Order: sequence, then C-alpha cells, then structure tokens
Amino acid sequence: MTDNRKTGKALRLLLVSLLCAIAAWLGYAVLGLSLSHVGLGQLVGANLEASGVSHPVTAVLLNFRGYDTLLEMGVLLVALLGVWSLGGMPDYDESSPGPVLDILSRLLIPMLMLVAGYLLWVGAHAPGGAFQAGSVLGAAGVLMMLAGWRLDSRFAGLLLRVVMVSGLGVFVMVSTAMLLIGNGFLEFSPPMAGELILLIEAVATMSIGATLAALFLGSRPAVGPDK
Amino acid sequence: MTGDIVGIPWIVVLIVLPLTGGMACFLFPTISKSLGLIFALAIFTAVVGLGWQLVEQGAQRYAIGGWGASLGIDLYADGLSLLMLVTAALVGLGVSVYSGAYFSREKAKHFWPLWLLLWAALNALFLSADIFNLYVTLELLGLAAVALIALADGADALNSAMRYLLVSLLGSLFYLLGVALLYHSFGSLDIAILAQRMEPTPAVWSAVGLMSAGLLLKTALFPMHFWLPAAHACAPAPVSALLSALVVKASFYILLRLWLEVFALTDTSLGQLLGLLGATAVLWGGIQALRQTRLKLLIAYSTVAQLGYLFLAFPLGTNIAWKGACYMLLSHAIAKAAMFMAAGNILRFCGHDRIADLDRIAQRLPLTLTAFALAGVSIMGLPPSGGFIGKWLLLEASMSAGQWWWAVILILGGLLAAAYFFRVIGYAFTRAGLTHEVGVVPARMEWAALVLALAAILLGFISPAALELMGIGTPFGGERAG
Amino acid sequence: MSGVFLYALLGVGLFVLGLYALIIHAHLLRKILAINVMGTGVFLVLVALAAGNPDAPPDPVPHAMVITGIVVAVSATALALILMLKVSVATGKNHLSDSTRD
Amino acid sequence: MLHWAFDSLLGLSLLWLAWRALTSPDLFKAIVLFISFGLLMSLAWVRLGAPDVALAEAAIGAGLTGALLLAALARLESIGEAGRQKGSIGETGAHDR
Amino acid sequence: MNWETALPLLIVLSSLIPGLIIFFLAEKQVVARITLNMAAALIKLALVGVMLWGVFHGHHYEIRLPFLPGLDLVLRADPLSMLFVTLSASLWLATTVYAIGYLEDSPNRSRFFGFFSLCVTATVGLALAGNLLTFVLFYELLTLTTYPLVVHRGTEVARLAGRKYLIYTVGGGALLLLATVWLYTLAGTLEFTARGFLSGLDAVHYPALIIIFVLLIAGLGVKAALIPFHGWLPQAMVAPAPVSALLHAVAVVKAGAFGIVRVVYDVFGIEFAASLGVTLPLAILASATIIYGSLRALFQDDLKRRLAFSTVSQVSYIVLGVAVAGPIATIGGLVHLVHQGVQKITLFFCAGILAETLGIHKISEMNGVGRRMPWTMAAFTIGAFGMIGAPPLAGFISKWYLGLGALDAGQNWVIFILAASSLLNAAYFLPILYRAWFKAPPASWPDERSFGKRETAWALLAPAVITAALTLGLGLLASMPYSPLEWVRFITEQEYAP
Amino acid sequence: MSNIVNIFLLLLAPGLPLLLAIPALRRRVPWPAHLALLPTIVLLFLPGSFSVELPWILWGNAGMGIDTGARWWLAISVVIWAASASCLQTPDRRGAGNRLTTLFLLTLVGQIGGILATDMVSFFTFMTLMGYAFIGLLIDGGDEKTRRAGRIYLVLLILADIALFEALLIAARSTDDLGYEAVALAIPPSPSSALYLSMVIAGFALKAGFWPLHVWLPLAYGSARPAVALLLWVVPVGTGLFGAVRWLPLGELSAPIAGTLLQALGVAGILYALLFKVMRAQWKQLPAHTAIIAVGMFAMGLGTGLLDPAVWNQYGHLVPVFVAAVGLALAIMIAAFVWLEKREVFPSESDREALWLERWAKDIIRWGRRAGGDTLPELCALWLARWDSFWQAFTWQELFDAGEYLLQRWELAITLFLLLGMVSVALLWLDATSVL
Repeated sequence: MTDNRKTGKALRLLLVSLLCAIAAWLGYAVLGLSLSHVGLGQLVGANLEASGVSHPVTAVLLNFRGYDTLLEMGVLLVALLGVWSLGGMPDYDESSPGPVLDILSRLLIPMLMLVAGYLLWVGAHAPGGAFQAGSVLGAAGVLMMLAGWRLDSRFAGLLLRVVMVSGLGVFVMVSTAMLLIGNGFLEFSPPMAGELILLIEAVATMSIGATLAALFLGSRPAVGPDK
Repeated sequence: MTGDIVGIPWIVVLIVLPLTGGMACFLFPTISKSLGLIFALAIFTAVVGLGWQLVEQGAQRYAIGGWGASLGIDLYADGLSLLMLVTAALVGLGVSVYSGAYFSREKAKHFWPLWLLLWAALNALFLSADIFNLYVTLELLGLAAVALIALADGADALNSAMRYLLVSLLGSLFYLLGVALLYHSFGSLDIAILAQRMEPTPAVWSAVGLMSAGLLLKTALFPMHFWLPAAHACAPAPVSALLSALVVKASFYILLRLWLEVFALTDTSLGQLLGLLGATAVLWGGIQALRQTRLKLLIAYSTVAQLGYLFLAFPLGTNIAWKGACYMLLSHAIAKAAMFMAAGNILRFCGHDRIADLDRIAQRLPLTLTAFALAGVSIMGLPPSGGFIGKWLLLEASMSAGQWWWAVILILGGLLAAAYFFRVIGYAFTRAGLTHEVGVVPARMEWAALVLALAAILLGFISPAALELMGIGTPFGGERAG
Repeated sequence: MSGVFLYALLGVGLFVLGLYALIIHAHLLRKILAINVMGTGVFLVLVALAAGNPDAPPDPVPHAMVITGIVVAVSATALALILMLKVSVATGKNHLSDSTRD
Repeated sequence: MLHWAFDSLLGLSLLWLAWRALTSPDLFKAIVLFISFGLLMSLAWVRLGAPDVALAEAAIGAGLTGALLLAALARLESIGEAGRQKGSIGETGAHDR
Repeated sequence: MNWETALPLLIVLSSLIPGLIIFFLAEKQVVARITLNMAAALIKLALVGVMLWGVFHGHHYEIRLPFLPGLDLVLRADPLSMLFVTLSASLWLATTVYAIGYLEDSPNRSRFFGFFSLCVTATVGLALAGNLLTFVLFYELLTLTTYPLVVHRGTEVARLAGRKYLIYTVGGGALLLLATVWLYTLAGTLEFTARGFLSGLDAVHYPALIIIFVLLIAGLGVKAALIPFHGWLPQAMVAPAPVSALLHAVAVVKAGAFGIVRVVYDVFGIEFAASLGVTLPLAILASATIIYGSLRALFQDDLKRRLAFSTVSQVSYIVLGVAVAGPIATIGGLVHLVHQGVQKITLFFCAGILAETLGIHKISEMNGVGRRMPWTMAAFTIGAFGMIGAPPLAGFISKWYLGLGALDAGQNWVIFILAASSLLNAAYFLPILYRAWFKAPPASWPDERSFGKRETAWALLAPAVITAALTLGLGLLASMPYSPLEWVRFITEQEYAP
Repeated sequence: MSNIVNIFLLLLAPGLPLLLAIPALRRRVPWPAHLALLPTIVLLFLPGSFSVELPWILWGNAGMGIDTGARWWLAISVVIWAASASCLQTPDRRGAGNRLTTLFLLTLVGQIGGILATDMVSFFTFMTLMGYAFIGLLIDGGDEKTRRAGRIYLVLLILADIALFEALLIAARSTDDLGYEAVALAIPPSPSSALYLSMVIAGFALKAGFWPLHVWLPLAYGSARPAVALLLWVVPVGTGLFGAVRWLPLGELSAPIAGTLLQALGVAGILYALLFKVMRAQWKQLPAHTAIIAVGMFAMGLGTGLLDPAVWNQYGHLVPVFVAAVGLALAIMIAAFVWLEKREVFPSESDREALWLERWAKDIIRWGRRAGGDTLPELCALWLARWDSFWQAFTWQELFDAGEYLLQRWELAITLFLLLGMVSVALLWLDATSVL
C-alpha cells in the first residue's frame, strides 16, 4: 500500500517535472515568435469592403472563412444528434421552480430576446453576431426551461427538427445557391452579400439558440438504465 | 459531355452532399434508410466524378468564396486526397449497405444522420487545405464518431465512447495549439503557403511536436493506442468498421499531409522515432491480438498493429515508401471494414464472439467466414491482395534504403497477423463444446462484408492504376525524391 | 507589447495546467473541466499573439477562430457531460473503468 | 505601468482560479470557480482587444457551459443517490467532495 | 488477346472458375458437382496437351498483367513449367475421380471440391509463373487453399494439424517474400531467365546473394519439407486421403521442390549458384533430409505417417538432383518430380482405400490384406518398389540419373546417399508388403464396408491402378517421345545449352 | 519373315509368362505354368544367334537376344522350370495357389528375361524382378525356417541390388553403351575399374550365395517346398553366376587382388562345406552343400579368369556348361530326395542352429539396447521427466520398441553397419583417387 503510494508520488513528481519541461519549452517557443509580420489583419481590412459587412470579425466568420462556420454549425448539429441519440428526448417530469426564478425568468426572458436581436443586428458592423446572439437566445431558453416551460409536444416533431437543422441547412442552401447562380461556393456577390449574411445569421441565431437549449435539456436523462 | 462532367466542382459536391444527406436523414427519420443509401450512392458517384476530373485536369484547388488563400479557405484535391476519398467512399458504401440491415428502426434513426455527417467530416477533411479548417473537421469527425460508438448499448460502449471523446478532444487541442503557433509564425493557415514560408524555429518545432502528438493520439499509434481496442470492439459492427477503416486514418492523413508538405523535414530523427513506434505497434498489437479471446477485440488490436505499418514509411521517406503506406492504408481500411462486418455477422449469429466457441461457423455461415478470411488475407499481406502490394512497396523501400530492420518488422507483423487470424479460422471449423442459439443474419449483411473483402483482394490487381491515381499532383514528391 | 506575451504565456500555463489535471483526475467531470481549461489556454495563445502589433488593430482571424473554437468546445462539453451521466448510470461510477478484458 | 499591473493581476487571478477550479475537492465549488474563471476570462479578452471573443466567452464559455456543468452535477448527484438507495451500486464517486 | 496469350490463362481458369462455382452448389447437387469437376479436369488436361505440343514445337505462350510498378504478373509456358503443369493436370484428374469415390456421403463436399480445385489452380499457376513474384503469389495462394483441406474434418486434431501446417508454411512464405523483395532491390527484375539473371551483379552483392539464397531455400524448403522444416508434413496427415495424395504428390511438396528448381536454375543460374558455393550445402541438406526422412519412416506404425516421412525423404531427391549441379543430375532431379508424384499418389490412394474399405490405418493391421484386396495391394506394391528404385519402375530412372549425374559432376559421395536411401526405403516398405501378402489375415477387419463382389468402389480403385500402371509405364517406356524423361532432357538441353 | 518371328519369340519368351502372371488372364488357361514356357522352348530350337533392339524401353538401348552361352543356360533352365511347374500343380492347400502361380510366373519372367537380355540394364531389371518374385515364391506358404531364409535372402538381395546399381552407374559413366561387350571393353581403362570390380563381385556374391553369404541356402533347401527347391539353383544362384560372368570384364582385364580374393573365397567355401557340413552327413542338406561347393568352384574359376585373362579366353566358354551341369545334377538330386522323403526315409529334423548373420545382428541390437535402451532412458527419465511427451518420442527405448518386427530391427542394424562400411570405403576410395 505504502509502496503504491510511493510509486504514485514518484510518478506524479515525474509527471509534474515533465509537464514543467513542456511548459518551459512552449513558453520559450512562444517568446521566440517574432510578431513583426502580423497575420491576415491587413488583408482582412483590405477586403472588408467586398465582404458585405463592416465588422472584420463577422466578415471573417461569415464570409472569408464562412466555410469554417458552416462546418461549425455541423459540429453543433452533431453534438445535438449525439445527445439525442444517447438519451432520446428528455423527460418532462421536473420539479417546479422557486418563485424567485419564476419572476426572474418572466423579467429576463424578453430582455434576453431583445439583447439577442440587438447582437445579431449589430454584428454587421460592431462586436456581436450570430453565435453571441444565439447563445443569448439559448440562455433564454435555458432560463425558460428552468422556470418549468416545456416545448409543446406538438412542436417536438418535424418542426423542432427543422429549427435545429435550419442554421446549417440555410447556410448550405445559400452557399450552394451561389454555386448555381454562377458564383463559387459561398461566394456572395458584393451587392447582396450583406443581406445574405444577415439571412444566414438570423436563421443561425435561432437555430443555435434552440440547439444550445436542447443540449441543456438533453443533459437531463431519466435515471436508471433506459432501453 | 465530358467537359460538363469535368466542369462540375466535384470538390464542393463531395462536401455538400453528405451534409445535405445528414440533414435530410435527420429531418425524415422514417425514410432515413433509403435516403442514406441514395446519398451514399450519390457520394460514391461524386468521388468517381472527382477522380475523373483529377485524371483529366490534374490536382484541383478550389477557393471557397472566391477569396483564395490565405484570406479564405482553399480546398485542394490531389492523388492523396483522392485515395482517401475513394477509401471513404468504398467503405462508406459498404457500411451503408450493411447498416441498412443491421440497425433496428430506433437506432437507424440516429445512425444515418450521424454517419452521413461523419462522412461529410471525412470528405471535408480530406479536401481541406487549411490547417484550422482541418481542426474543425477533426472535431466534427470526433464528435460524430463518439456519438456513433455510444449507439451500442451497455456500460462498455459508453465507457469507451467517453474515453474516446476525451482522447479526441485532447488530441484536437494539441493540434490547435500547434495551429496557433504556426499561424503566428507565418501568418497563414494555408498548407501550401505555410510550406513556402517554412523555416525551422523553436515555435515550428513545438508545433511539429504538438500537432504530431495530437494526431498520433487520435491515430492511436503505440503507445497512445490505449483507447482504441475498447472503442473499436464495443461499437456496433458498422461503426467499428468506420472507426477502424476511416476515422483513425483521417488524423493519419493530416499528419501525412503536414509531414509531406508543411514540415518537409530533412532531419529524419523524428521519422526514425515514428518508425520505431510503428514497429513497436506492429509487434505489440500483433501479440495482444494473439492473446485475445474475443473476436472483436482481436480485430481491434489488429488495427493497432496495422496502424503501425503506416508509420514505417516515415523513417524511409521515399516516394515508394509513402505509396506503400498509402496502399496499406487503403487496403487495410477496406479489409478491416469487411472484417468488422463479418465479426458483426458472427456476433449476431452466435450471440457472442468468443473465439474458442465459434462452433463450425465455416459450415453454417460460409459467406461470412469467407469474407473474414479474404479480409484476413489482405491484412496478413498475402498476395494478391491490396495488403500485399502495400507491404511489397514498403519492403522494397526499406530494402533499397538499406534499412532492412523495417522489412523484418513487416515480415514479423505479417506472421503475427497470420497467427491470430488463422486461430480464428481454425476454430471456425471445429465444433464447440456447447452449442448456441442461432440468430438470423440477413443476406445483405453477409454479402456486404463479402463484397468489401473481395474488393480488398481485387485491390491487388489494380495497383498500377491505383498508384498512378495516387500520384496525381505528386503528393509524395518525385520518384527519386529521397 | 509585453502584455501580449504575458497572456500568451498564461495560455501556455493554462494549457499545461489543464493537461496535468486531465491526467491525474479520475472523475469525469473534472476531466471535462480540465479539457475546457486547456481549450481556454489555447484560445488565449491564439488571441494574445493576434494583438501583437499595438499600432494596428488586432488581427480578426484568430478572433473568428476562437469563436468557432468556443462553440465547438461547448458542443463537445455538452456531449461529454451527457455521456458522463450515461456512464454513471450504466456503471455506477463516475470515472472510467476498464472492463473490456475478459 | 498600470496596464502591466492590471494584466499581471488578471493573469495571476486567472491562473489561481483555474488551479482552484481544477483541484478543489468540492465539485460544486469547482464548477462555480470555473464559471468565475470564464467571466474573468472575458475581461482578459477585452484587454486583448477581442470584444467579440469576450462576448462569446461570457455567453457561451461561462454562461452556458456553466449551466450545463451545474445541471450535469445535479443529475450526477441524483444518480448517485438513486444508486445508493437501490443499494446495488456501492461505490460511487458522485460525492467525492 | 490471341490464342498464345490466352492459353496459360485458360489453363489457370479452367480449374479456378469451376472451383468457384462449386462453392455455391448445394450438397445435394451431386451430379452437377461431379460433372463440373470432371469436365474441368478433362478440359484442363486437353488444354495442357495442346500447350505441350505447342511448346515442343517452339510456340511461345505468355501473358502479362501489370501488377506492381515495374513488375508484372507473368504466366508463361516453358518446358520446365510444362513438366509440372502436365503432372498436376493429369494427377488432378486421377485424384478427382478418387475423391469423388472417397468422399461419398461425407458432409461439406462442395467446400471440399471447391478448395480442391483452387488448390490445383494455385499449383498450375505456380508452375506457369514466369517470374518470382508470380511464383510467390501462387505459392501463398497454395497455402491458403490447402489449409481448409487440411482442417476439413473439423476435429480438434485437424485444427491443430492445420495450425502447425500454417505456422510452417506461412513462415516459409514470409521468408520467401523477404528474399524476393531483397532480390528485386538488388537485381531490378524477377523474370525467370534460363541460367539466371544474377550473374551480372557486382561482386559486392555476393554476400547478400548468399543470404538471399538461404532465405529462398528456407522459404521453399518448408513446403518441400527439407529438414528442419519438415515437421508439418506428417501432422497434415489428418486430412482426407485425396488431400494427402494431392499434398504429397502434386501440390504442396512439389511446389516447394519446383520452386527450388526455379531458384537454382532460373534465378541464380546453376553455374552462378555453384560459383557462389551454395549448391554443395544444399546438396548436403538434401542428403541429410533423404536419410533422416527414411530413418523416421522406419519407425512409424501409422501407414500414412510412414508414407509422409517417405515423402520427406523422396522429395529431397529432386533438390539433390538440382544441387549436384550437372546436366545429368538435373535430369534425375527433374524427372523425379514427376516420378515421385505418380508413385506417391499411388501409395496414398491405396492407403486411403484401405482406410475407407477396411478401416485399416496402421501397418500392424495390414496382415494378409493382400488376400482381401489384391488389386489395391498390387498397386501399392508397384508404388513401393518404385520408391525403392527397383527397375524398371519410374523411381529407378530417377535414381539412375541422379547417381550418374553425381558421378559426372564429381560428387561421388552422392551415390552412397542414394544407396543408403534405397536400403532404407526397402527397409520400411518391404515389411509392409511382407505383412500384406504373406501373413495370415485376421478374423475380421477393423471397419469393413462391403462393395459387393468388388474389393472396393471402382472410383477408388481405378485411379490407384492407373497411377500404378503409370509408375510402370514411366519407367519401362522412359525413352518414348513425350515421356517425362524425354521432356526433361529437352529442358536440360536448354538449361545447359552452350 | 524369319526375323520377325525371331523377334516375336524373343519378346514372347518373357512376355507370355508376364501376361499369364496376371490372374485374370490365366483364369481359363489350362496348365498356365507350362504354357508360359512354350515360347522359350521354341526359341531354343531356332538356329543361330540373333537379337533385337528395343527402343523406348528405359533409356533406349535395351535389347534382347540369344547366343550360344545363353542357349545352354536357357535349355537347362527350361527343363528345370518344367519340372518345377509340374510340382506346382499340387492341390491348393491354403488358397494361396493362385498367388503362388503368379509369383512363379514372375520369377520365370525374370529369369528368362535375364538370360535373354543383351545389356546390363535389362539384365538388372529382370534380375530384380526375379529376385523379389523368388523371395515371394520362397516364403509363400513356407514354414518359419523358409521365411527366415527368405528374409535373409531379401536383405542380401537388396544389398546386392545396391552394389550392382553402383556398378551399373560406374559402367554407364565409362560408356554410353551398356551392352556386355562394350562394358567389358570400357571398364579396364576406366579409373573406377577397381570399384566396378568390387561392386560387381560383391553384388553377385550376395546374390549367388558365395561363402560366407550362403547362410540362407541350407535353410531354403531344408524347408522349401519341392517346386521351389528345384528352382533354388537355377534361379538365384545360377542367374547370379551367369550375371557375374557377363558383367565382369573377363578376358580383358587382369585384376590380381580381386582374382585372388575370389579364389580364396571359393576355396574357403568349398572347405567349409566339406569339412563342417558334408562331414556331418545331414543328408537332407546335401543339395545345399553341393550348391555351396559348386559356387565355390565357380568362384575359383572366376578368380582364375580375373587373374589371368588368357586362361579365361581359352576356357571361359565352358562356364555355362558347368553351371548347367551342376544345375541338372542338383535338380535330379532334389527330385530324388523328394521321392525319398515321400517314402519317409529321412526323419524330420529341425535345424536349430543359429545363423551367424542373425546372431550377429541380434547381438548388435542387444548391445544397443543395453547401452541405449536401459541406461539412456533412465538418465533421460531423470533429467527430462518434465519434457514428457515431446522427448519421449525420441528416447532410445521408444526407438527400439517402435520397430515391432525383428526383421525391421536387424535391417536397421545392418543399415547402420553398411553405412559405416560405405563411409570407410568411400574414404578409402577418395583417398585412392586423391580427391581429398
């Protein structure tokens, strides 16, 4: 027993020293970076005009590197699918929330929705955007669920799935549509780029919000082995 | 007409199709089975289309959004990508056919969207020319794979899915840190541009180390294979097939790309290390496989061993060695998929997969056993299978490089593989002590496994063409490149 | 300028700290936390170095990358947490057990 | 100089929070510490001129992840209790605080 | 694709395709299976006949299939390959008839005959292989297709025997592969060329070449059952008798021996091999195997095991003939390839008949069996005397040329080996004959089956009698045109042409 | 025309008995054993020497023919064969009659073919057939003593065949044509002539029962059935002698050592038979000892021929006559004894005397057993007990117990001894030819 502990201690010591060495090396490597040639900042700035939005981060997220974002929507969808496949739809039996939360949620939820809308809209030229908006929306959903709100089972079928998928779906559709009208994939022509991005962002916000809320909900499986 | 076909941006189609398919299957679960098959066929066709395009026009670069690297993201397809895509398409088609009969209605509902999204991730990964984009695809792939493993009920499956998730995330983070370092060193994420700007600095070495470590973890190279056997053995049979055939290969592909293009290292001590690890994997995996009493675990350890082969090309670094490793990869993918499917059939038939109690499978499930045996032939590297071609090329490379010890490892690995596979086949002929209840195996599942196994054998006969296709865009450097 | 490296080093520190915690803790929830800390460390390295040039506005590309990364992280965390719960239900343990060997 | 001090302080608190979050014996405390870590982190993002990231971190990294973690912990504990009540599962690590 | 390209392929396909079809036949479709089997065997024989004629008249049959960069799969008919192909095709026919009789009413016949055909396919392919790569391919294929035949019975003993068989043969295959690759990296080609393709190599590579030679011989020696690689052969006797017959007479063992012939003549070239100094050790190894196999055979009571050790001994004659390195010895070695095949298959046929008809497996059970089954034992007697090398049977011819060749090459010690071997052969075969013919039969046989008036089923007896007659004919009419001996002379003239 | 008849008859002489040897073919033939002799008898009355080349057979230069020497020998053979065939027609006692006839006919084929053969290989072939068939004839239905004789003779025969095979190889190395005369001419200048001579002498000595290899003869004479006893001289002994004359390059070569050795053997044989056997007055053994004496005399003659070619050239042609005469005499003697025995003149006696060859072999086995079988296994058991099944297969005990037949055991002993002998001969020879 003591031997075990001793070897455990020795191993831990070894691990710590190893990790320290790694940290030191990484730190050395980071410090050795010369930051004189900055990344793509200038390039982004130069092409910002053509992107359809004025905020560089949004431009990168939805235009220059929109493909990353598209796949990222896919990641979200896969996470949701994974969660659902593990437990299926969550149970509806939940203890009622306390009165404070109830009141708080009544107050907070509309505000959060407003914030989300604002973030989405402002994203085109200032910090903000679909993900932030979506997550705020998601937070609203979480709050609602904490307050005991549940999705009506009538909407839990195809409609819900459509909402979940819509973010990715619209993104793919729009990008492919560009292909069909003669542009490249995901190539938004400047005149309509702004509108298209807004469309994508709007749908994405809704979808992200729903997905995040569903992820939260899905993390509450029924107790006991479910078959 | 030909021009039309060649003109289609197959690269994009290959990514959009499975994504759409995944979404469609998600939206319409009742018809997901047929949808899935249709999309599988469509993807297969698209791969053929891309292949045609590559043959006609050479390596393809596609700037998404029209921006082009390094502002935007480029897609790039050359022989190596094509190889991976074809691998995925062949295995994917097989798995799709097989899964149509394998899963219950309830499971199928979850399986199809996840599988098609996983396929999308694979295709995106094989076509990406951007190291951050590769990270996203890796994550997509990893999460989808985890969810698929967890489709199998039971504590073991969940356990291994969890472990796999952690490993996968960890590997991705290592990779991402490497990406961060590379980006800040050279200000670009595009592989080609990075390759141009490459210079050895501490940061680059750190990136090499981090990315390699992360990817090796995901590829399950010995000694980082600890998560693999359980995960691959516990998953549902078609998922095991996917994992062993494709998912681990994806991270290997990235490593290969980086190694071949970005890092283009002349100092091969790291390559020697990888080779050494690969050799150890071959032997260790083989010995472990030999010790297993359960079929699926045996196959999973066999994967550990086979992955080791792929790394034997690193210390050699010649064109022919890379091609050998890639051929090995291709044939292993197909053969291993067939083998896992066969194991799935056996599992369903016997209700267990204890090797010693296989109880005359040879008589009672001949097609499946044939599939297993044929796949085994390829894995053992016996002629005229695809595995043989890979092995031959690697052997040739190691002998001409004068590094005969790798040849010895290759040979020993083949012997070990023969030892563990024939153990199974031997028991398939004998009568077990106790008889078992017999489950029904749909013919479709048997044939899917058999056809894939046959494909693994036939790969041996198309190697000149295949090697030529692989060489489009010279991903492995010139013929004489040392 | 120096702040940049400070944060970058902090990122490295968080990364290694997370790694350490990931290795030594058996509890799955802690492992998930550790992974998240590691991720934050990596993001920090990415973003900190993007602000390298005090005269120019920071490079937006790493920012976008990090946002993507954060979303990926939360998706993975959600999946990991539910998987953890399922493991706990199935095995009664909240750490991984090695049961594949007969 | 002030920036320096602020950055250092922020950095040290982040490191300390992370350390505490990862080592605290009480899981609930650990999660709360992690949420605070996330919130402080968004401050750091702002300091680094990345308000977008800060927003995302606050909303997603700290907020949603925190909620997910807390919910998970709650379920974990109830699973542990259920297991104990059933008596079938003796060893449980849900309460290793 | 013209006739001359197609023929080698057709010969291979003529057993491959029927074999594959047979797998899918139901157990009950006896007639279809028999028809298919016989038709395939006859067609193959006919095709081989055509090719034999063609090769003799200087036609060049070759087909190439690109397989690896710079390496093709080549099927080519040269006189040497025709020797082996003809042997395989004819004995396949005989064995098929025999197997049909033997496996009457036993389970899994479709599987059996399927693999049986594949096994012959591999053998024929191996014979026609035009380069070492193709040879390796079919060599491995042979391993794979014979394994199911060895474990066919599905008993634990069969499984263990199969395992042993595999350990040896797969190991051998691995060595062969290694050597082949190495050779390829050194020489840049693997094409079988009369008198070898290595003599032009730089002397720096000679040590490597010697190692390669050793590896090749070890790899091939496993199948040829050279000591110390012979261990699998007696174990593999658990297989049904037709399999043993095929294994010993035609397929596996011969494949190894044939491979050694190829390596020595068409890879290294005999003169070059001799100049490397590798032939003498090979000859000594072969001699040791000859003596050892015979000594072990003396002490086996199990009939098939005794025959198996006899095979160990006899196959090495071929190797010896090759290793002695002279034209006459070559004739002896090569002709033994055929002669041993015919003789040994006769013996195995007879052993199978005894087991099947009377349930006799041991020599000690064979008292007086000649009275019960005169035809069978007559065939056995001819086969045994052939093995001993009594004139005018086939074995005598081989032994004659071996001895003469050894003298010719100045390796006089070889004739003592031959003498000792004859002696030992007599020592383990004659007691069997003595028992069978001159001892009183027991009151009842271990497990007798009745075949009415006949001593056994005609399908079993006919092949044995025919091969016994062949044993006599091949010896007595050795100088007839197209006889193996004449053909071997034809080969040797080419190999040693000035 | 006459030529075709000649050839036909030459082929038919061994061919007809061969055909009749197949039981199915003679089922309806009356008196098959006599019928088989018919072509040979006709052949005897054809005038002149003639021969036929047989293409395709063996390696092409086989042939058959008849000349004066052969005719003598053939004539006497036919007489004795006819007598024996008459004895054969006894009622079938043990159901073996059919097989006995087959063996009888096969022996006949071998003997007649051997006489008619014009080259060494054909002769060797026929002689082998004759030898093995004769052993079958000897032991078929015989008692224990006959079988013992048969077994001993079998071993001697195998050894003889090996020796003759070597001799053949040497001859073939010296000349392409293996006709007797060609060989006789080619051997003397050959460097291997000494080896050839020794091999031939050894071979035929073994076959014909030269002293001291005669042991089986008395046994066989003592116990074989009359039909076989009649053949004992003509078949194994006579053919051996006949062969020796043909194979040795008599008259072409002077070989003092071999000649002297042969003479010594001959004298020793004669003396042995006279002193130790005939003096004991075992009447029933008389033919055997007569045969030994005759063989001894023949050996003396051969020795003389080898010593002095000129003598042979002068008197060599008498040899067949001599052999024939002895054969006839012995046949008559046996016939007489058979007749006498039928009238129970001789008390039946069992010859319990142990044969030196067998005794010697048994001793070897006994020593080997004592050394290996008793001590080694104990040691093995002590040391290797753990390695049970694997090693046990290789212990000496196992090795000896596995061979359950006496025959097999002493063949092994002889084999080992012979191998030893061969090695020493080889060494001597290699030394002599200064290869080493």
